[in-house]
Amino acid sequence: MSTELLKEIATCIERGKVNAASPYPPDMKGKEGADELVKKALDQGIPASEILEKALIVGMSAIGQKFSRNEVFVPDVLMAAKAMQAAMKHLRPFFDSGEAKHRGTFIIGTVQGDLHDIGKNLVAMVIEGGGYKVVDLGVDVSPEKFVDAVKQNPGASVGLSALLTTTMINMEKTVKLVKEAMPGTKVIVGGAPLTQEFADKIGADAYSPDPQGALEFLNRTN
Amino acid sequence: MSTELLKEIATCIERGKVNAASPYPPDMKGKEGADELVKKALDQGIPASEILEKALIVGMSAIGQKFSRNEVFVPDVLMAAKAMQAAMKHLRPFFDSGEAKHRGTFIIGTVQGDLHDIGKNLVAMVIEGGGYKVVDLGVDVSPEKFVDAVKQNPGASVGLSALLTTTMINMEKTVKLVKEAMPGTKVIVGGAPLTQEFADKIGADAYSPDPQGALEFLNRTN
Amino acid sequence: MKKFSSLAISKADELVFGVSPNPVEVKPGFVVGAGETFPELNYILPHGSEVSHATMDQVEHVYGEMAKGALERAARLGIEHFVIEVEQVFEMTAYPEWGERIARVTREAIQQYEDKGVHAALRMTIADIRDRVRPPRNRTSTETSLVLESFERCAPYADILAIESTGGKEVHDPALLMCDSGGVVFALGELASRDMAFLWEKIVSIAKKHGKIAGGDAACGFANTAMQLANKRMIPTVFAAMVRAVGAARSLVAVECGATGPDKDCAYEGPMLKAIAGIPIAMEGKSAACAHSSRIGNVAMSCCDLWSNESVPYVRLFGGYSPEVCLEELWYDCKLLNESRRHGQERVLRDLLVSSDVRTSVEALMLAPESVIRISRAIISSEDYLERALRAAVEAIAIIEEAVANGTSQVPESELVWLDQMKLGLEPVQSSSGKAVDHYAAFYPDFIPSEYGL
Amino acid sequence: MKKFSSLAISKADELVFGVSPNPVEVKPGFVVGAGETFPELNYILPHGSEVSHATMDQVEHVYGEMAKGALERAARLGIEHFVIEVEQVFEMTAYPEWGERIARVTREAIQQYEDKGVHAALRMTIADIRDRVRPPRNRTSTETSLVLESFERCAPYADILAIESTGGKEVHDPALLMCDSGGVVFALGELASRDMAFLWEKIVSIAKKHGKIAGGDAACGFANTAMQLANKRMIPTVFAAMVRAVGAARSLVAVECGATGPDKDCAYEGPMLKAIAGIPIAMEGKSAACAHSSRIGNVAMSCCDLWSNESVPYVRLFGGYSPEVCLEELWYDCKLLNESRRHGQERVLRDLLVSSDVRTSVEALMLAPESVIRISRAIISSEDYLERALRAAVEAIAIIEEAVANGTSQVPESELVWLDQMKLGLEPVQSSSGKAVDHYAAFYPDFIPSEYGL
Ligand code: B12
Ligand code: B12
Repeated sequence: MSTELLKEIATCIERGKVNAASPYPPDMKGKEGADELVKKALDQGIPASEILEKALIVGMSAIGQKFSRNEVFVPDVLMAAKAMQAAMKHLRPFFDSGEAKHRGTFIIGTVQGDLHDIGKNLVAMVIEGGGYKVVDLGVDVSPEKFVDAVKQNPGASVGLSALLTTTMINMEKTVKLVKEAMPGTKVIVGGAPLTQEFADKIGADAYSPDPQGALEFLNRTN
Repeated sequence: MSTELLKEIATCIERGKVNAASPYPPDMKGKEGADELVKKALDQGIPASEILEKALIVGMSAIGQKFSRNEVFVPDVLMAAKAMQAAMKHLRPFFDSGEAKHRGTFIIGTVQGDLHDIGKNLVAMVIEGGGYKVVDLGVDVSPEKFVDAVKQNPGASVGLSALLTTTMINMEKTVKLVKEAMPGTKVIVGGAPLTQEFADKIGADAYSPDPQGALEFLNRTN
Repeated sequence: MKKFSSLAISKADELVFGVSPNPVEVKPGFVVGAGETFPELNYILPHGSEVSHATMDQVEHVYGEMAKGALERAARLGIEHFVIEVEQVFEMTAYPEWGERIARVTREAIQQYEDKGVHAALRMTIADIRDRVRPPRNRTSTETSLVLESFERCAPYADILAIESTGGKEVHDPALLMCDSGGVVFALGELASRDMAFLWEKIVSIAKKHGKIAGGDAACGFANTAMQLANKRMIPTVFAAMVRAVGAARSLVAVECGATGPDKDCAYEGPMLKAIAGIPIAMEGKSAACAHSSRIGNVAMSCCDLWSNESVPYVRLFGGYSPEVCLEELWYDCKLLNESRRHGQERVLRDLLVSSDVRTSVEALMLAPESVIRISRAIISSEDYLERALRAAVEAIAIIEEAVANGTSQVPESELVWLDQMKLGLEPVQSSSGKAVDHYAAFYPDFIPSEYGL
Repeated sequence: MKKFSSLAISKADELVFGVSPNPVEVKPGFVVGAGETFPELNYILPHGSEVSHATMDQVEHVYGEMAKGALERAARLGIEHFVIEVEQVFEMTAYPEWGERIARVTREAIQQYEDKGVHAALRMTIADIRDRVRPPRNRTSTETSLVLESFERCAPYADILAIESTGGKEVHDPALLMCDSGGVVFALGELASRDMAFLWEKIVSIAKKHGKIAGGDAACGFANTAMQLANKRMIPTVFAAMVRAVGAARSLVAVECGATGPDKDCAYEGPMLKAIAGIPIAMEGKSAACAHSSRIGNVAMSCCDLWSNESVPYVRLFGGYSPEVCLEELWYDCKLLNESRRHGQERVLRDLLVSSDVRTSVEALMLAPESVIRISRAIISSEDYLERALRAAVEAIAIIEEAVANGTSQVPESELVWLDQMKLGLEPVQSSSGKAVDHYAAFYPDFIPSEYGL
């Protein structure tokens, strides 16, 4: 039954079961994973788009919701993302372009002078999980680099992260240059020392204290 | 000996010994005070100006310095001020005008919406002790009242006090109106929630966390 | 009106944090004074905020954010019970509908967290704006009715009602700056007490009508002001210490009118009220350093039932916004207190809290359990307002003198002379009450006797 | 290089605040670890400040103001000894002359208060900017020489030198997010330890040259990060607890290279260092809520010798500027600790501090004296960096499992499965060290083995 199989795949995604060889999660040890099952589904003739929508997205959003409710942890989500990747490997050839299914592009980086990237990486992960293409520029990113990225990805939104009170200030310049180079670009900022007031002051379009907020913002504006 | 007598008067001022009837300070109980001794000095033909400079000002600045060094308390200074008043009663007729000796005029008040006045009163007292005429407008003073007072006292400096974070904001308007009505008027602000940055932001000329700072500012600008 | 003639707690050993003879259930299931100490969090708008018609929407929003931030932290840390105090600023009382909006938005935030296991109680503290008129017309001004209207409007959203009333302040302020001990006794014992009797009868009946708790009325504008002035070395600490004792005689009036506690945090006279009337009390100390410096940061904790930060402006720190940060700190303090009780070590901890401050401060000495009992006993030894305030002053001075003699509390050299001055200063109130009025009316002409029923 | 094979403190009962087997005189007459606990104050520029050529004059001014404000408060309250920690921000290390200016202005402020009876010591913590290059070239980059130059330039003005080095972070960060326990052990045990050996030999020789104290190097970017992530429920608290234990194995390297303490506050592995090496330690907890939320606010105090606020941005509060406020709070905490020692009650107080946190947090459990001794013993049972980190991890997991079984510490349901995962994850490091390198180089390709001498 194809519904059964799709359910199984969704479970593999949600539980982060990559393939038969993977020891995670321990209670699924030895069983087939997303890798094998997606191949099987294609072999059975289930359309790629159906697998994507009824299994992969279902599994990812299940884990995403659990994460929002604090029922699971980041590694769970990361494992799910790995299972997703393994699955997408088989599906990608069936879509015109790997990007066709993206809801939009999100350029993210930690601003100049700042090396903190754990928060930024989490944001990137959640946004990616939300169906966006993420261009991660890394840490200590100059305003100019952001501008280049925006030019290369017309229509993309931008996320800036800063954890230091002394680097927050670099956001202002970045926002300015990005908006000059590509008017209409939406910029969202975040990081522990930031506030809505600061975001307003420097002319950013949004501030969010967490990745979920960033995703909601993108969903609203894309 | 006139120097002896002047020294005695200075001591009465410094110790806050008003007159013979006053029980303060206890160790001078029954002795003559500033009141009697200044009269005696005038009777002996010592010039009023000499009494003022060599006794009154000497006594007041002695207590003022002790206060700055935290060796005495506000009541000591207040008692000294009372003794000073008692002494001035006799001297005033000898000067053309009671204000002749003033170094300048200082208008002070607590801003609109704010009823805290202990700090403001202390500032007023110290400024008065420093040789200025003080016009105290009280508490909950509207910007318009400050403007009226400035118009009535051309050349006066203005001090604004605020203790509430919600009334600080009223300083901005006051500073603006005062400076419009009488350009060049120096305004100093103070009170627990204030900062130098805030003072800068609202266009005040100075901020001081204590009365001494206000006095120094007036001495610099008058 | 009820007067106390015996102490609810008569042994110093029984004056301990977390328990009071007459616990109060501030909301269903949340009882203060029955064995546990809870945080009381107080926060206020950021520096430079304006409260006006134009800004009220934003102000209301910020109050909502402040409450939610604190409640979210509580949920995370597992803080089941705490009190949020909203101390109104001037404008919120002057425009009672504004105060009501703030009370409502806070209550709504609290309700959102009930099913997350956080049960917060709301204390609404109305601003005493009667003092806006100078000399104040405490009974007959529009301000008086605005204050009462504010109580009425906030009561539906609040659990506890409170105020820091200012009656007598027009005499107390100059008396304080002159270190006139008699003037202080007169202001607090005669004027403030009479004014509180006038006011609290009304507050209690509003609370009753709405089924809410009439908390208390701390002598903030008096004892706390004295402490601030002493901190800045404007007046001697021995004088400030005495004011605290006298303040207790005044603040008892709220309880006599029917207030049940938890008492307000702001003036530290709570321990006497707990000893006399057995009500639970809020106190503030080291974790209120954000609001003011003190010399009584530890001793203040020794018999609290609620532990407060007094007031913090809303600012962003690395660890979150200031209200959340303060709540977390208060909670850790409470955890230690509560843990000591669980292990039967509460007296050991209490004594350490007391002795760590008392050695170097006579202001702290006033709050040592033995002193509290002595001052409380002095207060109930008379039913006359002025007389009991006077006896509190005399006892306080005696306690200080003994401590100085025994070397148990250090007093700076420069202050010693003031002990005699303070005794001298009491002379005018040592005569009969009627004469005292005349005496002080001459000295401090800025009060209107009829506004005190005199 | 010295390796420890026995514990300086082998009985849990002897692990108490205020005393350490090897006290350190941080400046003449100011000895840490000899019976008293002192505040360590850390402050930083206001949010949104810029540090650049254009602003350096202003930045220097603000640092002067922050120091003077705190020192003035100390003078008022009678705080004779405390430590000021200046934790450099990035730019101050990147431009070592800027860092030097900040060190100098702080030293000058301290000197102004010497004859007012305030004797503050200055800890200069250099920022580890080597991590600016990705993947970091910890031994060969310009950043490495800037870090060392900063130590040289600041040493003349400082009393204590410190850093929170970041070696191994490029592996630790992803391992943390994956909750890969073996990756954490490898990052801290192999990479970080080797890097610290490289770095600390140099820091100790700079300190010696200038006659200053080589303090220590906390695993902030590792254990503290883990705690933050656990606070935000990103990773399980059981995992964060384990990271703390492993961090201790890493941070011991500084001491092996000659650091004498007081250790840095930031990662809470100090108690293990105190037990193993007998050095005095700085800790932070509830009074560092301004810097971050935690579940270990009280237990962290239980064996500190310096008590720190971690970091507060310069803001105005009612009670003064934030550094003054924090200092006052820390001081009250220290007063209580010191008072308990005066009365021989320090163990009672310590046990209350411990038990008030341990019941609800396995992160707190790691800092309970018995756990500290067990983990410390596990660490010294091997001389091999990787092996001792592994043993610390195994011991930590065992401690947690026992506590869960006995019900002494609560662990959320959702975390229980992670204990098994963590044990599973250790497998790759349980084989020999050489193989571990290959294994993790494949898994976390973003580190350069030669930069660790591998
Ligand atoms: C005393 C006091 C009162 C008294 C006021 C008595 C009086 N006549 O002034 C009473 C009880 C009436 C009162 C009322 C209120 N208060 Co009040 N009060 C205080 C208290 C305890 C002490 C203030 C004080 O006198 N300090 C001592 C003096 C000497 O210091 P100072 O005023 O700072 O002045 C010094 C310097 O600032 C400077 N200075 C002052 N003015 C100027 C001016 C110039 C030009 C210069 C150069 C220098 C300068 O020099 C002075 C001497 O060194 C503070 C607590 C605190 N931590 O400060 C709260 C406090 C200021 N009050 C507060 C509040 C909320 C109120 C009320 C709204 C309370 C209520 N719910 O009813 C009302 C508001 C009334 C109103 N609209 O003004 C809050 C303010 C919070 C906020 N957001 O702003 C505080 C901080 C208490 C708290 N909750 O933490 N208060
Ligand atoms: C981990 C850490 C480090 C690690 C960084 C590791 C890494 N790869 O990122 C290391 C050790 C390298 C480090 C170095 C330094 N650090 Co550091 N560090 C921390 C620490 C402990 C945790 C930060 C963290 O990862 N939090 C967990 C993540 C998940 O939270 P987050 O970053 O806030 O991200 C969340 C949100 O903010 C949001 N978010 C983040 N970015 C974005 C972006 C967008 C668009 C959106 C919408 C949302 C969003 O979503 C995330 C998930 O919820 C903090 C302490 C603290 N209380 O925060 C100090 C802290 C930030 N560091 C500090 C300092 C001073 C430094 C150093 C200068 C220390 C030194 N002396 O060497 C250097 C500076 C290096 C540099 N130039 O950047 C200070 C900052 C003080 C200040 N004035 O700014 C802090 C506050 C510690 C302290 N002293 O109190 N640090």
